[in-house]
Formats: sequence, C-alpha cells, structure tokens
Amino acid sequence: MAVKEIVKRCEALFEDLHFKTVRDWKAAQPGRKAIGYMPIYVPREIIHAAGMLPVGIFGGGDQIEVIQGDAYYQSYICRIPRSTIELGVTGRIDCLDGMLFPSICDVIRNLSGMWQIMFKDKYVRYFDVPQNYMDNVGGEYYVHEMQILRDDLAKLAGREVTDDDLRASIQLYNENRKAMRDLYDYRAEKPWQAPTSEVYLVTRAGMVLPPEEHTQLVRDYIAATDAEPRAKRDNARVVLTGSFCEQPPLGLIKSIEMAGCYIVDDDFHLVTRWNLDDVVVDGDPLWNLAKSFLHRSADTSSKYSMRREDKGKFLLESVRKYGAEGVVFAAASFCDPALLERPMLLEILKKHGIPSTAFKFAENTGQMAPIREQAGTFADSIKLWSAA
Amino acid sequence: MSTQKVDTTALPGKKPAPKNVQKEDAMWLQKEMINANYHDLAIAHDVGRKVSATFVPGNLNELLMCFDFARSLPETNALQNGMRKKSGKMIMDAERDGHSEDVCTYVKADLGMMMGGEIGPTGEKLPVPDVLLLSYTGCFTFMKWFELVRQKYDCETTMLHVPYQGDGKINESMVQYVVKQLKEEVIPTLERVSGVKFDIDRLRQYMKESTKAEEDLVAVLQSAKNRPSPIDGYFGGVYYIGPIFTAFRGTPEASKFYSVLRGEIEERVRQKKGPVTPDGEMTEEKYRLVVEGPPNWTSFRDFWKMFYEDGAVVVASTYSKVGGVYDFGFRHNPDEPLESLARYCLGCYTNLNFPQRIDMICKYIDEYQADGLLINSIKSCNSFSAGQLLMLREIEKRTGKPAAFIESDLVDPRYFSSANIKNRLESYFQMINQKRRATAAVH
Amino acid sequence: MNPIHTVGIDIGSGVVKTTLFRNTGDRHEWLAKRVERIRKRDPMELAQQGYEEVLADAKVAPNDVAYIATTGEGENVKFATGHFYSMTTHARGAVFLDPEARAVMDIGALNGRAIRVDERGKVLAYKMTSQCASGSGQFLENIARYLGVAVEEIGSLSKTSKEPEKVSSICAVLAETDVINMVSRGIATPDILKGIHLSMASRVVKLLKATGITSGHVLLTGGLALDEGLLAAIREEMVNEKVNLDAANHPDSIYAGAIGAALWGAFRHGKLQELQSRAAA
Amino acid sequence: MRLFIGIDLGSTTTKAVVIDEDRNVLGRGITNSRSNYDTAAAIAKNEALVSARFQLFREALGRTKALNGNLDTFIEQLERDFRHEQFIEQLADLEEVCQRNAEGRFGKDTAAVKEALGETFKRLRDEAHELFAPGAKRKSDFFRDIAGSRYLALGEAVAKEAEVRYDNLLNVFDRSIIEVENRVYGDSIRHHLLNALDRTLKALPDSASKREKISAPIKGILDTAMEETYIVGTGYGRARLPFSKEHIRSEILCHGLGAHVMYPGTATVLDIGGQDTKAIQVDKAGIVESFQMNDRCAAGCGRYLGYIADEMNLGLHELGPLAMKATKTIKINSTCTVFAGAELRDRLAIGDRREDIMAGLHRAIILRAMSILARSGGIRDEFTFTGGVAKNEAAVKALNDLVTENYGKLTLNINPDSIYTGALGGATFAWRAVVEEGKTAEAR
Ligand SMILES: Nc1ncnc2c1ncn2[C@@H]1O[C@H](COP(=O)(O)OP(=O)(O)O)[C@@H](O)[C@H]1O
Ligand SMILES: Nc1ncnc2c1ncn2[C@@H]1O[C@H](COP(=O)(O)OP(=O)(O)O)[C@@H](O)[C@H]1O
Ligand code: SF4
Ligand code: SF4
Ligand code: SF4
Repeated sequence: MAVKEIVKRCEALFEDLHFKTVRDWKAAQPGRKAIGYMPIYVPREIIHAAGMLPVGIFGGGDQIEVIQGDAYYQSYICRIPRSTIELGVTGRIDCLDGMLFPSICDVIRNLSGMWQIMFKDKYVRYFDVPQNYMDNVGGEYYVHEMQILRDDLAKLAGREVTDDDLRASIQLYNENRKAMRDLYDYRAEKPWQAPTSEVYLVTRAGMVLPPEEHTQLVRDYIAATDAEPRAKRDNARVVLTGSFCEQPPLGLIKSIEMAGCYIVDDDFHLVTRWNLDDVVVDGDPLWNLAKSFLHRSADTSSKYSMRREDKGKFLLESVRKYGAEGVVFAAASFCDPALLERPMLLEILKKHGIPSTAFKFAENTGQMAPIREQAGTFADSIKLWSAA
Repeated sequence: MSTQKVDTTALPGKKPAPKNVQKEDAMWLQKEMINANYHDLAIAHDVGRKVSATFVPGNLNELLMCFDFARSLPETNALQNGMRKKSGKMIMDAERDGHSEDVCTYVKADLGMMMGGEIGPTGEKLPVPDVLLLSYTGCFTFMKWFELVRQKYDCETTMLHVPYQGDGKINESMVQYVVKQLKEEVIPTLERVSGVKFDIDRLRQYMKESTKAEEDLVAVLQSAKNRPSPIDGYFGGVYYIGPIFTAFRGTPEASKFYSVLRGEIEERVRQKKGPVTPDGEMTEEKYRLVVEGPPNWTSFRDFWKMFYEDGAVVVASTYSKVGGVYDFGFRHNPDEPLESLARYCLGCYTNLNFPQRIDMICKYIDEYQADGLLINSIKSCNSFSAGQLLMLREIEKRTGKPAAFIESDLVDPRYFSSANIKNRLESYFQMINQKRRATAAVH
Repeated sequence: MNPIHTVGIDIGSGVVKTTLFRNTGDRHEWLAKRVERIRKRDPMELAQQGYEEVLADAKVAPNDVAYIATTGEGENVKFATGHFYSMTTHARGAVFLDPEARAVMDIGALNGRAIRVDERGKVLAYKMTSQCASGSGQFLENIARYLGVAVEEIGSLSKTSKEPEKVSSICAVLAETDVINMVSRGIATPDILKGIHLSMASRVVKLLKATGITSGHVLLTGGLALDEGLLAAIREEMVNEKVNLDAANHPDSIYAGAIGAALWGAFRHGKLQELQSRAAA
Repeated sequence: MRLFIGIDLGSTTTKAVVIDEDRNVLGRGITNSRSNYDTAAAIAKNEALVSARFQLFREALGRTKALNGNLDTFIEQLERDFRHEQFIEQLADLEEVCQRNAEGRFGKDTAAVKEALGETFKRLRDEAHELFAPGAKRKSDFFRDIAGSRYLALGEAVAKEAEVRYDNLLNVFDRSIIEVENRVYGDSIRHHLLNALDRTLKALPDSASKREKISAPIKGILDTAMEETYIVGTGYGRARLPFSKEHIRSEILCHGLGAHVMYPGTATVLDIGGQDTKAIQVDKAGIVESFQMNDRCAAGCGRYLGYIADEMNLGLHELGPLAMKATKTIKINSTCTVFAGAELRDRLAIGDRREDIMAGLHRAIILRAMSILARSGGIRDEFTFTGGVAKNEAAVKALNDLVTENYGKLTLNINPDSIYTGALGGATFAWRAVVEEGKTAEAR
C-alpha cells in the first residue's frame, strides 16, 4: 500500500466520530463488546483479554460542534470533557459498552461520576492508579484495582478472564509497543519521511483498531514511506510535549511543521507507548502489568515524581535520545496538570541549555497565526544560530 | 502535648470590636487562635521547632502533632492573604514568573508569597517548611503544588496518595493502601525529619480530643435546621470551621473553642435569633439556601452582604465540609488510629464522587428546609467545579427547588465581578419570591 | 567583500512596511523605506508596490537584489526568497535601531509580545499574549473615538493624567462598557486613557518579566511604539514592578520588523553562499 | 390618562415601552445607550411617549374618519416630517457645538477647519429632506449614526476641496457628538409636531382641505396630559437608574414576562443583546423557572456583530442579508468578539467568500447561544427569541437550523418588536404594581 492510501485510511478513522470501525467490529460477531477509555493510560490488556475492543476516546477534535457538551462546563474548563459528553449525548459512542476514566486530573475524575449519572445503563469505572511506587504498597493496591476491573469485565463478558488470556494479550500489546517504538525511532531518524501530521494519524488509528491490525498498519506505514523518498528541509528538530490528554487539531501540528519544525518526539496517545519496554509475559500477569507500571513506564504530569531529581528526567532523556534541538511545550488551555508542570520543566530545560517555547491550544483552535508565529520564531532562532 | 499557646478563657471581650463590624465572641476567639498559629510558625525555627506544611482536605493534624511540628497550611495562607487583599499581587507575581493564568490561584498566591519573601498574612515572615506532607486528597493540584514548592526549596516531601471514591464507597483495599503508606512512607519520613519517635498513644490522645470538637462542630452546623437559623452556614461557617480544619484539630484549645461556640449558638436558638452578620444581626430570614462551592475571599464581605441585605441565609454548605465530613457520623477513632485517619482522608468532601455529592446536597435541601441551591463556581478549582452544572440540573430535578449559578474565584480579585454576581443573585431571589407567590396564590 | 542588496517586507494587520539595505559584511546601509496603511486593500499588492518603490527610490535594479525577506503575515508573498517570523525580525531590527536594546516590546492591536535578545539580535526568550484579546490595544482606538480624541492626541493627553482610573474588566469588550461607565461618572478623558495605558502596560511588563530580562534597554516597536502615553505608562509600571530597565522608542520603531527581515535576509544569503561554495568544493 | 412605562437600559441600546390601563402597547422608543444612563433612559422614554402620541393620533383620526383610506399615508408622512424637524434641530445644535469645539484647536488651520465645517453642515442640511423622503433607507435610527455617516461622507469631499485634513473634521465630530446626544429635547416635541403637521399638510395636498378636521383631534391629544403613573427600570444598567429599588426589576424577570406577554405559550426564551446572552425558562404564568447567562466573556454576543460590521464597513442591519446569500457555511471556531475581525481577515486571505464567512460567523454566535440554552435546561415548545440580534435574519436562520437539528420541530416566535421585550416586561410589572398590588409611585 502506498503512503497516501494508508494515511487516507487513518484519516478516515480519525474523522469518523460515529466510530463505524468499532460498530463493524462488534457486528462481525454477535456478543462482542467494546470499552472506551480516556487518556492517558489504562491497561488495555485486561479489556482485550476479556474479548473486548479497547477504544480510545480522545475528545471530539475540531470537527464536532459542541452544543450540549457546553451545557455541562464553565468556560474555564478545558474542552475535551465537553466534546466527550457531546459524543455521548448525541449517541455517537453508543457502540461502547463501558467507559474507563483513568486517574489523570480532577476534570476526568469528575467526569466519571457525571457519566454514571448520565449513562446509567453503561459500565463506568474510575480507574485509579497508584502514586506510590513501592511494590508492597502501590503495587498491591494497583493489582487490586486491576483485579476489580478484571472481575467487572468478566461479568460483562459472561466468561472468566484467565491468566492465559491476559498473557496472550500482553504478548499482542508487546508487539504493538515494539511497532510504535520502531515508528518513533524511524521518524526521529528521518523526520522528512515521516511528518508528524502523518505519524499522528497512524498512531491515532491505534485508538480504534484491534491491536494486531494496528501493529500491521504501523509496520506497513514505515515500509511504505521509506520506499517513497521525500525532500529534506532545513528544519529544527523539536520534542513536543504537554498534549497528553486534549489533542491539538491536526492543523496545529501541520502549522508547527510548516513553520519550520520537525517533531521528533511527542506525548500524543501515550497509552500506546506507556510501558517503556515489553511487559513480562510469564508469571502473574497482573503483577507483571503492575511492575511495568511502577518501574518502567512513561512520565507525564499526572504522575507524581517521588524525588525532586526525577522531575524532567524523562523529557531530557527524550531530547537526548531523539537528538532534538529544542522543546515545544503545547498544552491545552485550562489543563491544570500540564500547565502546573510546565514551569518546572521549563526551568529544568533552561538549566540544561535546551531552548524551549510554549503555547496553549484547544482541540478546536481555529486561529493558527499566533501558533505559527511562535513556532516559527523558535525554529528561526534554532536555524539561524545553530551552525553559527 | 500541644505547644499552642492560646489562653482561650482570656480572649472574649479582650479586644474591642473595630468600627461597625459585628462578630460573635467565638469569632474573636478563633481569630486569635489563627493569629497565634501564625506567630508560632514565624518563630518556629528560632525556637528550634520543625515546620510542616499540608493541605486542609485530608490534613493529618493529630499525626503531625505527634512529631511536634509547627503546622502551616498553604491553602489557609492563601485565603488569609485573599481576605487581606494581598493575594492579587502575589498571583500576578507568580504569573510573571511563568505560571499560567489558567491554573489554580491558591497555588499562585502561595508561590507569589514565597517570591515576595515569605511574608505571611499577619505580616510576620513564614518559615520554609522542613517537610511537605502531600496529602493527595480530593484534588489533583495538590500534587503539582508541592512538587513546585519542592522544586523551589528542595524540601523533603512525603506523599500520601488517597484514592478517590470512584464508585461511591470506601473499600478495604483503599484503607489498607493509605495505612500502609502511613506506616512505610509518611511516618518514617516524619520521624526522620523531626527526630521525634512516633508514639501511637500520643496520637490516640489527640484523636480523642478531636472527637469532642467534632461533636460540637456538628451541633453548631446543624443548628441551622432551626427557623430562623441562628447561623450562616457558609459565610459564618468559614469562621466556625477555621480551627478544626487547620492546625488545631486535636488540641484542647479547639475543644474549648467549640464548646464555647456551641454554647453561644444554642443560646441564640433559644432566643430565636438570626445569624450575626458584619452589619449586625439579621432580622428577617427571607430565603434559606444551600451553597455548593468555596466562597470568594477577596470580596468576602461584599459577597456576604449581597446575601444578608436581601434576607438570604445559607443554612448548609458543602464548603464547610472540605476539611472533613462529620455530619453523617464519621468521628476520629482512637481505637484504630491509622485506619481512622485513612477513613478521614478518604471521606473528605472533594474525595466523594458526583452521585455522592449530589445526594448530600439533596439531603441538605430537604433536612434544612432550603428554598434552593446556589452554586458558586470557582474558576481555580476543577476539583469542585468541573461538572457543577450537571449537579445543578440533577438537584433541581430531584428536589424541584430552583438553583442558580454564579462564577467567581477564590483569591484572584480579577475574577470577582460584583455587578455580575449581584445581578444573578437578585434575579434568583426575585425568582424564588415570584414562585412562592404563585404557589401561595394557588393554595 | 561585495555589497549585496536585500529587501525586507513586513506585512502587518494594518500596515505594510518595506525597507531596502545595502550590506557589506557587517556594515548595513539603510537605503530606502516605505510605509503604507492597508485600509482594506490587498496587502499582497501593497507588498509588490512597496518593493518596487524602494527599489526606485534607491535606484537599485531588481536583478541586484540578493534576498527578499518577508515577515509578519507575509508567508505567502510569491516573489519573496524567504520568510522570517516576526519576533525574529523585530529582535534584529530593534538591535539595529538601538544597539543597546536587550529586549523588544511589540505592542499590536490584538497581541502583545515581549522578546529578549542578545547583542546580535538573537532571540533568547519571548512571550506573547494569549488567544483572548483581553486588555489588547484594539479597543484603545475605539475608546479614543468614543471620547473624541484623535489617535495622535492619545499619548499627550494620557500624560497629563493625575488620577488614572483603573480598567478592571479582563475582557476588552466588557472594558468598553467600563469606560462608558467612567464617562458617566465624570472621569476625565486623560484619566481614562491613562487607565487603559496602564492596563496595557501591566500586561506587557508582565510578559517582559516572564522572559527573564534583568538589565538593558527595552525598545518599543510596532504600531503603538510611538504612543508616548503608553511609553510613560510602561515606565511607571516598570518602577512599580521593580523592573530595573529603561524603555524607549525610536522614530523608526515601526520599521523594526522590515529592518530585521532585510538584515536576516543578508545573513541567510551569506550562509547559503557558503553552503553552496562548500558543496562545490 | 394613566400610563405604565418600562425602561430597559441595555448595554448598547435603551428601550422604553408605554402601556395603558388595558395593557395595550401605546408606544415604543429606542435610543443608543450612552455614557449618561439617565439621559438614555429619558430619551428612550420620550421617544416612547412620542410614539404613544402617534398611536393616539391614529386612533383619534381613525375615529373621525376624516382621512378615509389615507390614514396610514398621512400618519407616516407626519412621522417622517416630525423626525425631520427633530433632525434639523439636533443638526443645528451639533453645528454649533462643532464650531465651538473647533475654536483654537488647530492652530493656524483653525479658520480653514471652521469654514469646512460650515460647508459640511450646509450640505447636510440641504440633503436632510432626502433622508426623510418616503422610502429612504437610513443606516440606523439614531441621530449619532445618521448624522455621523453622512457627515463622514460629505466631510471627506469638503475636506478634499478645501484642503483641510479630514482627520481634523472627524476629530471635531467625535468630540461634539457626545455632547449633543446627551441632550434631551423633551420640550421641543410640541412645536416639532406642529411644524411637522404643517409640512405634512403641505406635502399631502389632499389633506390640506381638511386641515381643521385633522388638526383638532391632534391638538386635542397634544393637550391631553400623559400621566407617568409608574415606571419600572430594568436591564444591564438598571442599578444606575435613579429609581428606588421598588421600581427596579431584574432583566431576567422582565424578559421572561415580556416574552410571555407577547406569546403566552412561551416556555423558553433566548435573548441575545449587546453584551449578554440569556436563556430563560418560564412557566405558564410567565414566571421564571431557571435561567443562564454568558459568563464574564462577551464572546458571541451582539457586540460581536458590531465588530464585524465595523470591519466590513457595513451597517448592522446589512450583515444578515449578506449572510443569507451564502452558499455554504464556513466553520468559525473562535467567538472572541475582539478577534472576530482578525478571523474574518484570515478567512478572506485564504480565499473564502464574504457571504460564506458571514454565515459561519452567525452560526458561531448561535452555537454559543445553544450551549447557554442547553445549560438552562434546553429548548421547550414554544421558543421565543428576543433581543436586538433577533432582528438579524441570518441569526434567526442559524437558530432555526440548529434548533431543528437538535430539538426537532418547534414553534419559534420572533416578534418584529422583539428588541422591546424587556421593556414590555418592565411596563407590565409597572402595571401590576399599580393595578394589582395597589402601589403608588415612589418619589424619585
Ligand atoms: N478553609 C479554611 N481553613 C481555615 N480557615 C478558614 C477557612 N475558611 C475560612 N477560614 C477563616 O477565615 C477567617 C478570616 O478571618 P479574618 O482574616 O480574621 O477576617 P476579618 O479580619 O475580615 O474578619 C479566618 O479566621 C479563618 O478562620
Ligand atoms: N437592525 C438590526 N439588525 C441586526 N442586528 C441588530 C439590529 N439592531 C441591533 N442589532 C443587534 O442587537 C444588539 C443589541 O441588542 P439589544 O437587545 O439592544 O442589546 P442590549 O440590551 O444589551 O443593549 C446589537 O449589538 C446588534 O448586534
Ligand atoms: S486536558 Fe488537562 S485538564 Fe483537561 S481533562 Fe485532560 S488532563 Fe485534565
Ligand atoms: S484546585 Fe481547588 S482544591 Fe485544589 S488546591 Fe486549588 S482550590 Fe484547592
Ligand atoms: S470576548 Fe473578551 S473575554 Fe472573551 S475571549 Fe474575547 S476578549 Fe477574551
């Protein structure tokens, strides 16, 4: 398949706010169920092991007209919960049999309770994760949380979720994670071959496709784009961070690239790259998932850094590993976790002499001029001064 | 033993009331207590005491006392600075330092205060805390807040993660998780920082003291079920909860304060008196309201005035439960001290899920015979505010009582638009009135 | 070293500015300049026109121009060689106009920007106002009209104010009503203008502080740079905020972007030549 | 006769409605809200009383049957002539103020400026009758706008001819108009009317023969005392009205009641004014059940259209018709009023058609209103749209589309006088206060 076709397919998946793929998947076999989850992370393995399709719900983007959703939120709250409610009340996601609201911030936390009230016939769970990383403290609590989810889903599925089911799912997701790592490595190596406006869509497809299918898609994309050489531009290499929850519109990503930046790492769809390496397959699956979470998972602002020295480490490592020249901090307006974290990260970057710039967006931001100006100035200053 | 030096008996009447502002005696008393605590904090390092900082919801005051810490509560500092109209500048300072306009202003007021040389609300310099007890209860921002403070001061930080009541109940795994953190993380850190060995019997002793004050506080807050209500459960309420939600829970001073207060209030009930407002006693109780959401501190007086001027009294509020929900029976339990601390944290108002919060308000409207619900939605506080509009609708639906919605902020004076709020309140009162008349006409 | 000619074109929301430079190594001679208000005309045509006019003024043939650099909203100018973003160019232009400048404040109708620069005009840090036009310069003009004050008069009137009246509203639209209320309360025109100036100044000084600058000159650029009232307000605000900087404007402040574009054009041209010769070698 | 008056002091316009003892609407008056609220209220009230008198003329003349068949033509002519008279007086006033303000202001140019002013006003006077000719289109009904737009046009030409700076002329105007518009010409109504009557009788020769028959009832009415029995003030600026608290009602209540009076079946009311948008739910008796307003952000309110109109150099009433010519609707995301102009420019720059962008802008406003409506409890049958923006057909169309898409088919009520809804509610409250509650007006 040519790049164009792959991207077109992903684009169609991205734009489809009625989740036809999910509906089709369910229709293909009677009794199939789908469970939605919000950013940043849920152990999708458990959903999958219960024979269900995990579906990432990342807001409504800039195509949805939020009419009902606004009725639930004041203007100083970010946009993703309102567009998510809009998806809910307009029946666009009625194909989901349940929703998981991970512990990310108070907004999503409260949304879990609102969902309980608004969609009484669906399975709803607030999925808490530990902020204590000791095995016998946070680990035990987390395993217990996962066990509840496992039991709940088993009830919903009408069958047991066995350890072997879980191991098989972990295996599948390990492969998906591997493909994702390859994709990110590839982009960092040849960003002109894999512009982020495409990579974004390819990753995003993983929010609605079954894992095996998505893994294949990622592999196909890498092969296809590598076969079609494109022009290399004189752009600055940047890491984009802060967009782990509400997503910027695609136009914004394009604007950043147009303004002269190659994005070589980002924190979109972190769930696909949350576990930094393969989760151990053998042994107690829940404990394996827990250990990976406690000791080998990505960092983001909704996670507590145990020690002062840990703050920013992850970001610095990403800059180093992907050879970035700077960091673009793009956070959703009114996103408390990202915006409270920002000054800390900026300070650390400064200390390490890494240039950075910051701006805010909303998933429906329409005016790109200020974004272009800021990203462009940033790229200008890197370009004009790097070799000099 | 507590090191708080407050001679409670000497206080009432000691200070003459400033021009035209009326307060109950107990209000003076607690003001003294709070000021004394600021003084204690100011001199702590000089007298060789270590200083702890923690948050109001899920504050483990009894535990901190076991290690002889002087206790600072950054939220209270922020609110006190707000009331004294100092917060605006602090917030701007923090914003200039790179903090976003969008985030919680308590955090910015606190960081701004630090930049301004740590001058506390009473004008005395506050010490840099020796330990931050991050009671991560019911608010995500807490975590970032102390990370920010830690980044600035490199303070020792100890995290107490309190899981959220996502499905509306506390299960054993949650309690154990919190207890284990106390045992393995929090207590060892506090021991190390303070150099004081943990003594569980001391903790029990303080907790016993806590229950006395808790009992009296509940009686005070529930006195609003009377008609007329002898108290304002929101504007007055913030004074009543002051000591117990802060550095005083578990002290004999607090117990004393609450028994004095209870006495005063019971007397008012006997005399069928209304609440005391800054402009004197409220004579006619026209509207009884339940309020959800924290107050605005920068224009606290003006805000209150908009209510009592029109004869509106708040009979119950959720804000007076942020530092502990006691009216449904929870008390600290000296017999199982750590479990009880865990349950206290888990049960804080903002740690309840939405259906629970809605139930609670509906219950208040019913039990306190309120005319309706008013939501003061705070820009800063996602924990409180995200979803309040659904609350409003659900509660209206369930109780059939009208609800209204206003927006302001805690300590950012830029977000208190007096005319706007007044407009809404007036319309709301007139609406209740009209409705009442219409129903009266039918009967 | 041969002199090369470069043109800088700055397309703003209200005005198109064009400059022409002759560059010999580090020496830059400013040969010609043009400023044209857009007034609802097509900015692209004005850019073309400005370009032709500066060439004509300086008697330089189109073939002799080595680099045409655009900035501002000029990303789509067809005949340009390259584009630089406006903070890049304002920074360079400011240092050209005032070699001591270590920060630039560009105050526009809708956005304000603060840019910290080094002595070479390199952008070290910058801050821009957000998507919400609260406190922007946009309504200054509306209000001036309402008050019956000519735009040029704003500055001098504002400077006579004794008791500036604070504009409290965050939203520029609601602030309009605020101002109307002030008139009804009999607040004098200078006090109102000064109030608006102060509220704008407080915003830009806040931005400026956020860039982390601590010493040096601050040059005002952009359309409002020559508003003396605003300048005075900024100075006051700096004293209030204990920012130890001194703010100034320059009669050619408005050209800063176009100057910067032309100079960066020269720089870039040199770099490209270098790369080319390296490739050839 | 006893009259009950409601005054709605809005952020952009001030409206007044006069009703009689039987709750018939006799007159409506509107003016632009200005720095002096008191004046705005007084002018709106006067306008409403004038319009009430016209209504009474119509009734009286109708009774005498003197003008069989020509009644409408006559009254319309009389009204235009009356406006013309008013205009001439204000224009003279404006000229005087302008000349005074120009004095010594422009150094050596002063004399030239003053001369140019004189010329401009001469031309204004000369063409004034055209403005009030039958069928003439005016940009707005407010003196500020009518005089302003013609002054700008004529002034530019004069400035060019006289070689004085156009900016100087503008400056004098801006400075002077405030003074003039803050004057209440209440006393002149009578003689304006009598002059207008003369003009009309001249203009309509048929009627001249019946001069006496026509004049008598008119004079009779002019001599009838109009007793302002009770006034209720409402609206955004009500707190600044010099009324006692008894005479003030919240605009929410007034809009709810006003909508109920206009359409007794009303359940949901949407009011989009200059700076606020309100969604109100009322019960069968017109009592407000719940309401929501926009928050402290003025995005998507009427003023938004004002900014757009300025940007496009159009009158407010021209926006709707332009948007109606759209063939598609461009998606507009930001409704920040101040950024509206910038967004419009952006869109034009990438080649979108004006009409289509306009359609998008209107839809954006209504989208915001939809969320406020949803917040207040949704839209129920019947749905009444009030406020100034209800005059805009493109806004109405967007509303109609969105309501149908989201709530199905409902009755959508829009009254041509929708802008007076709040004032009507106020007048009704005034009537209730006296007739139902037996109150008497409190001393001001
Ligand atoms: N959450 C809270 N925690 C602690 N104290 C609170 C809280 N809410 C309100 N308060 C009270 O607010 C009061 C403000 O009092 P004070 O500064 O004395 O006001 P004033 O001087 O205006 O009377 C404090 O005394 C304190 O008790
Ligand atoms: N003739 C008209 N055509 C279209 N829109 C109008 C017209 N007149 C007024 N408007 C709109 O109505 C708004 C004013 O509405 P109004 O209800 O009078 O507001 P307020 O009560 O806040 O003054 C204006 O901002 C404008 O957008
Ligand atoms: S965007 Fe930020 S504030 Fe909003 S829901 Fe996501 S994490 Fe929470
Ligand atoms: S978000 Fe709310 S609960 Fe959290 S610190 Fe701020 S005000 Fe307190
Ligand atoms: S309308 Fe006002 S508050 Fe709203 S976005 Fe625009 S400037 Fe900001």
